[in-house]
Amino acid sequence: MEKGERIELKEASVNYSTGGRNVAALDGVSISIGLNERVSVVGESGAGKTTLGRAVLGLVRLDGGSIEFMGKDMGRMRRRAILDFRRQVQPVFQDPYDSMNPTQNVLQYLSMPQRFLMKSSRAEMREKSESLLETMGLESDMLWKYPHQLSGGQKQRIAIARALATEPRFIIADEPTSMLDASAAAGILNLLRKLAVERDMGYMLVTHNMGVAAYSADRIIVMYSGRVVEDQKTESIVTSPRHPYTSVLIGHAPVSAGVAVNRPTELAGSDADPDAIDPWKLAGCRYSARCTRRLDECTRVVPELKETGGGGRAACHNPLDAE
Amino acid sequence: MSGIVELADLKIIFPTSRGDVNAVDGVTLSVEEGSVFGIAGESGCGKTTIGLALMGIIRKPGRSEGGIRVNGKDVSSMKDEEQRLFRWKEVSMVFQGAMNSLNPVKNIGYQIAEVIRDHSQVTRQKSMEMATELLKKVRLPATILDRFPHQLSGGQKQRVVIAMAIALNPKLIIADEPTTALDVVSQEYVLQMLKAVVEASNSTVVLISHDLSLLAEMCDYIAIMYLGKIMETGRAEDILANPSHPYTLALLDSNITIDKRGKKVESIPGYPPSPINLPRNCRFSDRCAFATSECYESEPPPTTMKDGRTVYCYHPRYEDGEG
Amino acid sequence: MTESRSRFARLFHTEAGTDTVLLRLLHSKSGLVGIFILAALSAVALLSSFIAPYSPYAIVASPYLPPSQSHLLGTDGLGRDIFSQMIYGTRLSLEIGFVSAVGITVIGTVVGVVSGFAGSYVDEALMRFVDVMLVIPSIAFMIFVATIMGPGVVSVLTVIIVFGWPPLSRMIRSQTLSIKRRGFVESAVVSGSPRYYTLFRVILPNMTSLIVANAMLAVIYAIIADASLAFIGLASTNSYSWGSVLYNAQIEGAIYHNGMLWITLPGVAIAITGIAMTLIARAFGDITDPRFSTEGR
Amino acid sequence: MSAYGRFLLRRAVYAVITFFIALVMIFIIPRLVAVNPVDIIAASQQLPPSAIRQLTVEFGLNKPVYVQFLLYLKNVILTFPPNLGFSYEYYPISVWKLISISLPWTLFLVGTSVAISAFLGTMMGLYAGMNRGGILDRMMSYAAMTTQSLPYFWIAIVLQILLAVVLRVFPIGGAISITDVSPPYSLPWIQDVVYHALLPMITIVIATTPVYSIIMRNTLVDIVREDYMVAAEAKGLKKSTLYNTYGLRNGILPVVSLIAVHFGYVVGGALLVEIVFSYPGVGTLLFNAILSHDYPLIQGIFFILAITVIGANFIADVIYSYIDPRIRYT
Repeated sequence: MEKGERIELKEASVNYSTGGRNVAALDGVSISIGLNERVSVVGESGAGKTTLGRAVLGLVRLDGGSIEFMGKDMGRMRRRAILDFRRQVQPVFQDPYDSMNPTQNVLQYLSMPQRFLMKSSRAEMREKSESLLETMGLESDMLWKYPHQLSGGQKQRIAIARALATEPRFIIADEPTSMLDASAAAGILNLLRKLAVERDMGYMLVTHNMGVAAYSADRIIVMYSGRVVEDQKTESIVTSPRHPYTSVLIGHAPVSAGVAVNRPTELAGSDADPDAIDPWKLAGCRYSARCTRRLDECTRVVPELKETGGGGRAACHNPLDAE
Repeated sequence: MSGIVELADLKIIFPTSRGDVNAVDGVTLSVEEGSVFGIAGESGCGKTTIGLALMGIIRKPGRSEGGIRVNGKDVSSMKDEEQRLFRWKEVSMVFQGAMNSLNPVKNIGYQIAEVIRDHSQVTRQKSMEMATELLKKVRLPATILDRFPHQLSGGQKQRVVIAMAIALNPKLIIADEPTTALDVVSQEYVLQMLKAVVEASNSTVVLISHDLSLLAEMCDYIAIMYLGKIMETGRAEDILANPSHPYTLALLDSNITIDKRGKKVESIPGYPPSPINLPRNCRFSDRCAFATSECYESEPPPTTMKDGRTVYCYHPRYEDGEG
Repeated sequence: MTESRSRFARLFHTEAGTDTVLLRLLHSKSGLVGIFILAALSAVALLSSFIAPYSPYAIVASPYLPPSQSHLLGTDGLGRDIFSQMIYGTRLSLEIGFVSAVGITVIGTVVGVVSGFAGSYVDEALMRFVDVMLVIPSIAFMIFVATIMGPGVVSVLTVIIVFGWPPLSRMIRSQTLSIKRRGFVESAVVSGSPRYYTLFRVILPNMTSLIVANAMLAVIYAIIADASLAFIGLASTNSYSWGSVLYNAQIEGAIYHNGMLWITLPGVAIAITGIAMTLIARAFGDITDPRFSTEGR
Repeated sequence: MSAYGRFLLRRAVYAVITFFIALVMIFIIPRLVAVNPVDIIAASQQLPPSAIRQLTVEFGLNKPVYVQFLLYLKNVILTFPPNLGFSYEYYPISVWKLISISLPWTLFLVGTSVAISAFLGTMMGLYAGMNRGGILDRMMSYAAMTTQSLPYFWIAIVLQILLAVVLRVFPIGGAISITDVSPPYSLPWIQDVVYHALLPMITIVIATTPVYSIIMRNTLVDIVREDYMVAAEAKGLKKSTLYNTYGLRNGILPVVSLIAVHFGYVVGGALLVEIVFSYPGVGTLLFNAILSHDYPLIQGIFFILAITVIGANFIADVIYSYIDPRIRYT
């Protein structure tokens, strides 16, 4: 891969105001992702993972910092450059039941990106749409189907087909399997992986499920309350997490029946009720109120995202030891 | 032996303009008093419908056939007032997605007290005291009494719902996806709480979930459902460690868990058939890797295996358990 | 696939996808009844000069005749045939109803979708204005404006349209907002869809049945508004609508001249039209409030 | 300030803005449509040139438009009672005086009718929505369709013919009997007033009850599908609890905001009903003013109606926010 073929977030921030208070959905996030990398962003609700994906897609405005695509600041792109960016970076949304227009059939749905981003002719769009369906393992007569005639798994396959229609270099998939049954989820993730390998394509898989992340990504970025807390290669983060929060997520990830689990606890005692904490009110590390390894400085100083060796980074004053 | 729940060839049918939907299609099972019984299955398999039917709730124009006996009483033949007093006093429910199962315009204290007062002659003040006690059991402070549902987090609401479910010390508690839609740490917390209150009250629990890992952790017995019918039922550890029915096998195999990273997980091929006008053969035959001609001809009868489980399959996979 | 089919589909596909608006209408029994009544009324309107036995303006008999074979509804104070006035009134009332409905629907839809789609200042400004229009008593204000403009069809149409679109625009706006949040709109945006395309080809078709249903209700709203204006003497004096027939009946004291039919029939005609329109609108299924003002806050 | 306080403040500010825009419209529309209000008056009243000149000065029409507007604002806002000018028809009685005599009748009529129909409509809608597809539900649907399709004043006329002319159960019109000499607010006086108000009230109640009941019913149909409703059923709550704290308490919210939105429409309809029954309220005053082209009176009536309806809307906002905890406790 050429140098500079990356998506780079530099101190990116996005603020929301809900219920009379301001919440930083993204709070100074700096990460760099190669266009051929298979990355997963993991976090619980409110972690900012969905906002991260939408910010990279240009669907939310940044309140601070910047996002660069192949060295160019997206905030300053003209329409032509934006269309070029859209051709190369495409999303797959969470809700397959909602991502298709009820008034359009599959052909119209698959044609739209080709029409506006590739300026394809009608015949080209038809041909391409058919071949996309074939790639997804779907019958070509599905072109005439409307969304209500399709199952969730089929719709999600078609959503992926739409994303692939412009031959993108990178896919951003936000919880693509969370609305699907487990038996259909594996199929979608396998398909995504297979396509990425075949087409030398990268992806960013946003998920709350550490199991899904570990299954589909080579690198995992863990977020908590708008900040990145850890960023490591999958194998090393699963076997030896450095941030206490990551270890909790991994400890609570689903396991196969019969596999032993060691569930790390959070701070004992009733004051550790995870539902009663508002992390945005904390001055230092936002995880500090729940953390078993809390030091005095954790409540005062925001930990920086530091190199941990082996190419990984963690934001913790008192990280776990590497194994 | 007669269990606290006895279902005899239960059918629940919802007529629609396109034909009858057989949400539950001939389920026979027995739940032993004091046990935790899991009902597993993917969306649309009828598990939630069974849960509601145990309380005598079948929304019109739906109807049931076959027997539902709970605590020795025939649920389907109850009179209005008898049924009202039976509900919650003898069977209560922890609802799926606590987000919406609380009345948005009343505070928590009122809602807990309301259940108590509608079932017994206690003063308003006494019922409030009882509500405070109940909240204590799920480790929520008394200040929650004055809060409205929209002011609570998902985990807090779910715990309020658990507190409500044990308010009248019912013999049977039905928990329908009690932790779905919660963050992993809250999930763990809510689960511990549910375990604790169940152990303290000696209630029987029917736990409905799509999450096999959760069921493995909580249940003594389990029934695996597919399209309104039980595929396999027996002791949870037997079934989850050594599945007999090809569907159970495929379901477990397709479950993405953190220990499966780097391995290939196969999804179940194909899609479930429409629940309208189901064919009178094995309903999994179309997607089954082991199907033979008899599977396409008639519905397999129940087979009891050596370890006591019941399997509805002509070709059970776990031969050692065969009777 | 042929292009013509897709155009047709785009125009008529509703939420249900393959279920076209027209099909839905024909499938519903009450919708059919509504269409039948509307067709009959339209026929009367179109053929009024053939059906009406007399000119509505001509003095053809003595004043205040009771209903009889030759004058089905009797005659008015000048000896004109009331039945003929009713027949001609059908034409004007329906014309006012449908012309106003088109105006209301176009303005209400455009303001609603633009407001909902554009958001921020545009939305705030438009909706503040709509709020004002909703709060002021519209019939009273119509009377106010019509007084100033003077009687006549043009001023009636103007005030009906000017005061008729705000509730619709509010409803279309909230519908636009909810559709805008749905995944397929973002999916169109990342597909490079330009704003006009997203608005008119992606969002708007999802509201077709809602818009059509409310256009039907706008017809009856306009007919009632016209009758109200006519009732206080603000209709044109040289043409007949059901409202002006009723107005004449009232001011000429029909109650005291055996004019029960004279005074009740215009209302019955309005009610029948209204029921037909409501039946058709209901067949689309997308209405919650027959007077399209369900928008809460 | 609490979030609730901020909500109320925002609503109050909206009400003031709305009122201001209404003022501007009352001021501008005549000037947009007709070049000069005095011309309209002059044409209809056949005034001599000297009177026209005097009127022009009185209206301030010889001054620049913005000065006219400020003058107008000063007269209607800063003066109490608002200086709305003098009626031509009833000269030298001021417009304010005429309105202050007739407005209470209209408020009485509309207020009572809306209260009755809101109560009836809510209860009927609650029952129909909780028992979807039942007899009441189906009957209500047709009743609503019919009354929605009828002008209020036509219902008034039919009732008048039926109950006042043919059956002679009620008086044909007016607010008090001419023969009534009992002192105001005495029992016989009140009886007489109520007796006269019944027919107009019945008209408005017939016209508006179905609207409220349909809204309530449709809201309930959605609410019945909510999880909390299934939960309430599962909890074995008493039927009265289900209806009151679940159905009614949740369903009332949209109805309150509908009543507010709908209020202007009802007032408009009530004006016409007043005309039918010669009820001495604002509607009849307006009708006469239109007949006699009493221009300042018409303008004054709209000023008062705008204040009334905007005020009623604001009150509805306050009630709504008070009964919806999601607004009150954020």
